[in-house]
Amino acid sequence: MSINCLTPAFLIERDKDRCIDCQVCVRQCANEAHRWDEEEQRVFSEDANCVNCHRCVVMCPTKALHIKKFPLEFRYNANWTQEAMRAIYLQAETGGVLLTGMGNDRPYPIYWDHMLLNASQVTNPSIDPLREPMELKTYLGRKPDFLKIKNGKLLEDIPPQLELELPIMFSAMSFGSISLNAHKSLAAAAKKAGTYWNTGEGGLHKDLVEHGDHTIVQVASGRFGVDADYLKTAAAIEIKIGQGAKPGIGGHLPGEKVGEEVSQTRMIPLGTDAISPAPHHDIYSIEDLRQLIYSLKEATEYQKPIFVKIAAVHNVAAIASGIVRAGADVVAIDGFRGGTGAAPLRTRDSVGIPIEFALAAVDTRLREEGIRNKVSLVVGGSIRNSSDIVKAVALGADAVYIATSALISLGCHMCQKCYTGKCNWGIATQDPQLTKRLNPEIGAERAANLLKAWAHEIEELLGGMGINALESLRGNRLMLRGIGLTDRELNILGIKAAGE
Amino acid sequence: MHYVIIGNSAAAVGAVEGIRKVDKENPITLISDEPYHTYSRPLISYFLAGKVTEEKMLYRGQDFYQKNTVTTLLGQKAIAIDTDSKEVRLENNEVLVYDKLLVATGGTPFIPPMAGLEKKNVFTFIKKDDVKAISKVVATGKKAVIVGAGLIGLKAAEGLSSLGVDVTIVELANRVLSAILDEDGADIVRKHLEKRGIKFELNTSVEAITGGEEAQGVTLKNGKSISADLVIVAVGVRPNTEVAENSKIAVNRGIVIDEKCQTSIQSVYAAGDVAEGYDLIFAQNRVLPILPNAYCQGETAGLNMAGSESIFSGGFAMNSIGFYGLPMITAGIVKPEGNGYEVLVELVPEQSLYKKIILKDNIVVGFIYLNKVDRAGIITSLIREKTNVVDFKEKLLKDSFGYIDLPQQLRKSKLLKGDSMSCW
Amino acid sequence: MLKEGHIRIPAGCAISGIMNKKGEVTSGQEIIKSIAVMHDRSNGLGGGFAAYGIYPEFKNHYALHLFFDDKKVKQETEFLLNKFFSIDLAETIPIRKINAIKNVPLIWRYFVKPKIKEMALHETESEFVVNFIMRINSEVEGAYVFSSGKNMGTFKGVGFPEDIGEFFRLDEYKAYSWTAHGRFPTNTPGWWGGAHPFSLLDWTIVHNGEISSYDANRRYLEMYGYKCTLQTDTEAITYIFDLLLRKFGIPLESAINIVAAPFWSKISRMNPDEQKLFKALRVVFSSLLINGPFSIILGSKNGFMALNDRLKLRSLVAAQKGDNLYIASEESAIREICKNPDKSWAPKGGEPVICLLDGKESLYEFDQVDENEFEHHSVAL
Amino acid sequence: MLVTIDAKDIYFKELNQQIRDVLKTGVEEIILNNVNGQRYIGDGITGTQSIIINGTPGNDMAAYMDGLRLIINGNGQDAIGNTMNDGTIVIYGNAGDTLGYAMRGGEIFVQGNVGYRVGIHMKGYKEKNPVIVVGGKAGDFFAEYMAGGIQVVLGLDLLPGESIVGDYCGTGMHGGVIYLRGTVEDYQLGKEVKVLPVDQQDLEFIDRYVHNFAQHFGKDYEAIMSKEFIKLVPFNTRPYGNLYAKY
Amino acid sequence: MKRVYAREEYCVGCKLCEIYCIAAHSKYKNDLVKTFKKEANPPISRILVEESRPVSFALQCRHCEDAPCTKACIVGAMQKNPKTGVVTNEEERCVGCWTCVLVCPFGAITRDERGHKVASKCDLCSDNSQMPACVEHCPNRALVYSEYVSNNGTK
Repeated sequence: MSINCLTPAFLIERDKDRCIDCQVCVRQCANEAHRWDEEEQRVFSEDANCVNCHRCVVMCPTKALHIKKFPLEFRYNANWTQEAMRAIYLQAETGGVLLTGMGNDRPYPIYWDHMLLNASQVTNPSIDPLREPMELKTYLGRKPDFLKIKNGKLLEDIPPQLELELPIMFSAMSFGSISLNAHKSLAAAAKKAGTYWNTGEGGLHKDLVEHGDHTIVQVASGRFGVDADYLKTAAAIEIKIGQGAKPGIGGHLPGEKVGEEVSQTRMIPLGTDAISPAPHHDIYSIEDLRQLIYSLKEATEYQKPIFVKIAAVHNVAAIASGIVRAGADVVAIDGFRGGTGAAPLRTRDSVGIPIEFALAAVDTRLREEGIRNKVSLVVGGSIRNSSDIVKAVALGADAVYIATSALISLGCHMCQKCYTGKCNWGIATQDPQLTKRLNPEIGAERAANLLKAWAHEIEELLGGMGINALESLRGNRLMLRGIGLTDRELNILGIKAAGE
Repeated sequence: MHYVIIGNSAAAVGAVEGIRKVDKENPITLISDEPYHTYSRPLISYFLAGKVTEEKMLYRGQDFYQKNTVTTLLGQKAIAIDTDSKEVRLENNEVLVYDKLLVATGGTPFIPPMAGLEKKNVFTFIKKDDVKAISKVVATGKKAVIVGAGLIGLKAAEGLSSLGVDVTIVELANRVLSAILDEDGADIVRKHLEKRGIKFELNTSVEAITGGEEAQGVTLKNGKSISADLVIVAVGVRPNTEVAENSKIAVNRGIVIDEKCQTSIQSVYAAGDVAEGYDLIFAQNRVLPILPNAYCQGETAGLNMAGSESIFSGGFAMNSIGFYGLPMITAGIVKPEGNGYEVLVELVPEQSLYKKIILKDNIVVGFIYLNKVDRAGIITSLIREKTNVVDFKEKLLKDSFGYIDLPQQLRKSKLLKGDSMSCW
Repeated sequence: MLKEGHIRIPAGCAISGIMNKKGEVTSGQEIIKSIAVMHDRSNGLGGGFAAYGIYPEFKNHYALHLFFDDKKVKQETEFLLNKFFSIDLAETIPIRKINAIKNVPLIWRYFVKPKIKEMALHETESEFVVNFIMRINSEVEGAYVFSSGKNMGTFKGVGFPEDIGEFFRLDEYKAYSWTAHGRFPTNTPGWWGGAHPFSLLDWTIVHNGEISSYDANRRYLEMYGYKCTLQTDTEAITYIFDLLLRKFGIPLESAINIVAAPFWSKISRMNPDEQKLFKALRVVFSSLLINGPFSIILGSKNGFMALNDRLKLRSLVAAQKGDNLYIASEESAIREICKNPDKSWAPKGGEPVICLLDGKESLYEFDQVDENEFEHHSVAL
Repeated sequence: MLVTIDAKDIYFKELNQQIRDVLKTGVEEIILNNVNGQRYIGDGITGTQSIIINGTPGNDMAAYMDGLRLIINGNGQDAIGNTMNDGTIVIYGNAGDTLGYAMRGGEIFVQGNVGYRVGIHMKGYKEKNPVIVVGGKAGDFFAEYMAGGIQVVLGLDLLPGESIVGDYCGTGMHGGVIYLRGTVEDYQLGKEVKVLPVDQQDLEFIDRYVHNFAQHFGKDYEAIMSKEFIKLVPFNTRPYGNLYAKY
Repeated sequence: MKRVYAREEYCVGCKLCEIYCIAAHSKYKNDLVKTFKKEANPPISRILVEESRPVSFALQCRHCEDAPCTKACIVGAMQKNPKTGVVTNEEERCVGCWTCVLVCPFGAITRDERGHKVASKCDLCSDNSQMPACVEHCPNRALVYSEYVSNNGTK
């Protein structure tokens, strides 16, 4: 035993005037940051255990709790920050790769916040979305270049399309990384809102088969839970190549999370580690991707759109072009701020590029090649609000994927400890004592509320621009102006500066 | 349609409420030899001790009969029933014609043979008038002998003792509360009462009440003599079947009733301490002189009298009682005799704590909870529902025993009253 | 000051159109009178006309109308013209001097035929002409082709439309189909080339309103080789119809259902066959929905089609008397020249008014489209 | 007293000045001949005189008008009765879009059809209760945002399959009442509107205005009243109360 | 009648129901801090969370149709309101004999021996509000206040 240099990260303050020693905090903290002292007959805090998830703060009926950053001064050093030092202490202690949860938290520029939207004044009317028709309906899927029509009849069917009532879908999060109740919440919300949720690579639990028509199932390198039924139950299939939080990295669900239900759903033995390799070992090159795409199309008789999801990396535009030419119906791109249940810290924070650039580059590239209209483009990676979505669509996206914001709607407080399995909000955990904290009725309602509210806001923003169908915003970069951006950045985004 | 009820206690009230659930119109006439509005018999010891006023003894509000349109004939005794002509004869020779009749005459003290019973200051202890009579003679420093250490005797003892009366209890059995406690339990209770100054003479009985016109003491079979200013005979009660005795109504120990609380004669019902209804545990008809049983039988009788088919599946012995802050709850078989019983016990005499659960074929048939009586009703319901407890037998004695310990399905079916709920 | 092509300029406007189904020709006097009634819908920064049937003696020639800033540009342009076309007549377009019309550029017309040897493999004649026009308009600074069809011409400039009509002596032309435009641009000095109608080959468009979907439309069009050099709605709308009708061979009614697509709620009430078609039109050509207020008259040698946006955010009135069909932003503009029409009506949003010459079935008679052409994403203009 | 003005080729500014000048002289009735496209006739004028218009008056006729009586022998264009306060307009023909926009009082009778967005944001205020009666049919977005007043559509001479109102009828409606002589499909109605049968009070009102209508246009009152009316009213006066989350 | 139903799937065992029940029945109605800090002898909870991790649920009086407590009560203090169906104990009359404890199949009646001995039980907050405090403050909708509809549709 040697000295542990790690000091608590957070300080729990208990307002004694308010605390009634009801012990709700004690009962709610899976990290044991609160404890009841039998002898003293009162509640004490164990600051070192606190991850600042706010569960106790929210649950405390008298609002007697506050959590602060642990007030420990390090000598000022712009280079050797407290964070940098803590990482070293921890690694010195353990010899381990730094693991973290949720998305990139570094202060990189957020380009959404450097884009402003247009509104109509005089020369054309803004539209009141509450009364006038406003269409957010979006179809995802491969489009032909033109249609053959004769005598008012379509001569050839168009390829399968996913019908979305609003341009927002829940992106992939596996059962295992999140709880069944979280899945149930998202599935029911997707159904209610007329959109889709995504299983991630953990299979589709039997209770959720009924939501199959609103489900995108993922086929990832681990192929967990993939069988013919899984593919046929779904509305669409997504081949996951990579995710924004950890491009080029595989996944690993520890055996302790592989309980009865996870085991059944993933179709792996109870208690075994579920390892997703970094690449698909049947895809070492673009032509192999085409092979996988078509094997899935064959297996589902060309009835379902095939998504290919990639992380936003440096040459994403060229890769996306290749994916379109490989036959994907939808290309999903996940930016470097995308969330994760667990990722190596250094990968999460240093690999990939912002989704705004990736989207702009891909849309531009596909247009230059004349193939933009063939596919649908879905982007994700920290879409935080409805104006992010409107901006994404104006940059060229057909729809967006949200996950972190969906989880926040379910109660996530971004403590970034998903990988511990002790999620006090019942989301990123399989502990039955914790998972029941997420009542899927409430979860579905909240997630659906979020979508409903965002849809309203999107409609308002569209109406302001004098647009009554979302498709007229798609790629309509004239509706965007940059602010505080360099010429180079404006150029990549393909937008003008504010005032131009 | 004319309903006639003889009696004015729990069973009678149950019957009125039962009838009125179905029939709000037809007249009810209620006959009682006591001149009082309905009151709670078990409260007489509280009344004696001054813990409740006469007003607070009422079993139902003053306007109860008025609201339920019941004609009461109080202080009038029914003496005979003619089931052919459907008539009830009163002591004053009035005759009431009934269409449906309930006999709910309750119990009458059982008085074992002993000399000197005729003396003044010898009392029984089941009615308000008993208390009123006793109250006239008690005062601090007086001495009382109570014959019988059953529920009534001990309650009377507690009441008197709290008034400063020196009490000695004489009991034929080897323990107090022999009907509802085993030796271990009785021991705790006796010691608890002895600490409060109550004295016991067990394994003996009163040979004679001594004194002149007034009782001055008792002599016991064991040769002891105890001086006393009053003697209360509280050995027990027996069904007050007098009114039915010369009728065609079948009477065994009590008036025999079926599950609708109907007697052997159609249109005539009986309920309460006078009746001999079905005992769920013994699986035979027995007199169960306890208030919940009386009410339920009365209500069942009332419902049936008014034409609504209703069945009371039976009762069993159960009691909740307490002495000087020592609560106890018992039910069913508390001292099993014979084979096939399994007994779970937790006994801590120094804390007056005793838990005993008696099982037969993994079904609870009786229990004693002494001191820690909380949630005893769950066990009572296991008895009533004959629930097989094999899956959670080992948890029965836990302090926190509750629904959490039941198998999930059983728990849900009980708590959610079925498995299909509108709200989820 | 930036002009059209350098910056996107929204505009409000008045439009008017007259056509005779039998092909009987009338002078431009009527249409001038009609558009003049709506004087207050324009602001003197643009007026123009399209006339079909005006050059019967050159009906097989492309009649190219050009503005030149100066003679040097004219020479440069004519050099290119000569390279790719045989020019059968080159002349200035006759004008009348009017005080209201100022800053007049050099205005010339050329009746030309393409030199076949200059055409690329697979390139159709019309594509060849369009490519040439695109090249002049985007590459030759100071020259602008503003009319390029056969037996038709557009006449436009900076000024009120009635003045422009007089300036171009339209009373001296005879056409079976006339459309007119009075312009109310909001941030332009008015450039002659930026006035309307916009025209490409036989297509002309006059347009009222400002569309919100402009960049979505434009970026889609650009995938198919169009260069939206003017950055005006009118230009984009013209290209949309050119793409749909000429290049994709989409029937006119379907093209209308693309640009003024019915709402999904309406589609959901259609019969299955219709639903399938309408869904496909919206799904595949979602980028060609024209969103925001517009009323247009799309002219071709076969007739014209007037159309409103699907919410009918701009007014449009139609009337018919005998073989004549009238369209205008306001009814008074029709009454001015046709006091008692046989019938007059206000078309619904998205409901086209189509007037074709007798015997014609479509606005555009397209060559058979090579169905494989677009599979290879190599549509070159 | 009566004055006739030939409006032919007179620019609207001059024409309207003439009208105002004439009215100031105490003339009770003006006849305008050869009107075609002149805008703003009757705008902002307070008075009880009559103007008879022969021709096609231009947009924004009778805006802010307060009491005049306008008779139009011909079709009207767009935005007639814009924010009108009081008076009567009788149109022997059709009228264009946004008729009676934000109209607060007075009455408009149209013999024929009306365009899109008619009666948009019409409102009643205190004793003011504006009324529009349309003989033919109305276009889409009829009575959009309607906040008060009364609109009656009679649907006379509809062709088979023709609908009395267009789509999105009453969308955003939060006050006032619409009477339709005929039926509508659910999909034609805005989500804020419900259909009710007419009651006695409604009938009395309808009766009065149909009477006026029949008188103005020489129609058969009995024949009009022989067909059933329905009533459209908003579900509530605050349709968007729960839309916002206060941030 | 409307009852409080517990759904153990969603009970998080926080016991806020107990805390709010206490406050709802305290003299400082619904003021938690005062209830727990100023009231010398705060009321006892009329709802009980049973817990054996990970399972937990709250339990209180079921307001039985045929409530045994009302039949067993020796003083007639325990009554079921014929209109609302709510079973309440008239505490003035209650003598603390615990016969109701003996017969309550849910163990939902507790002994309140703080002063005058009374049987304490859920009253559905019928005096206070539309919604029982436990339901109103259940953070996970594990408690619902609703009509029970059986398979055959009867309430």
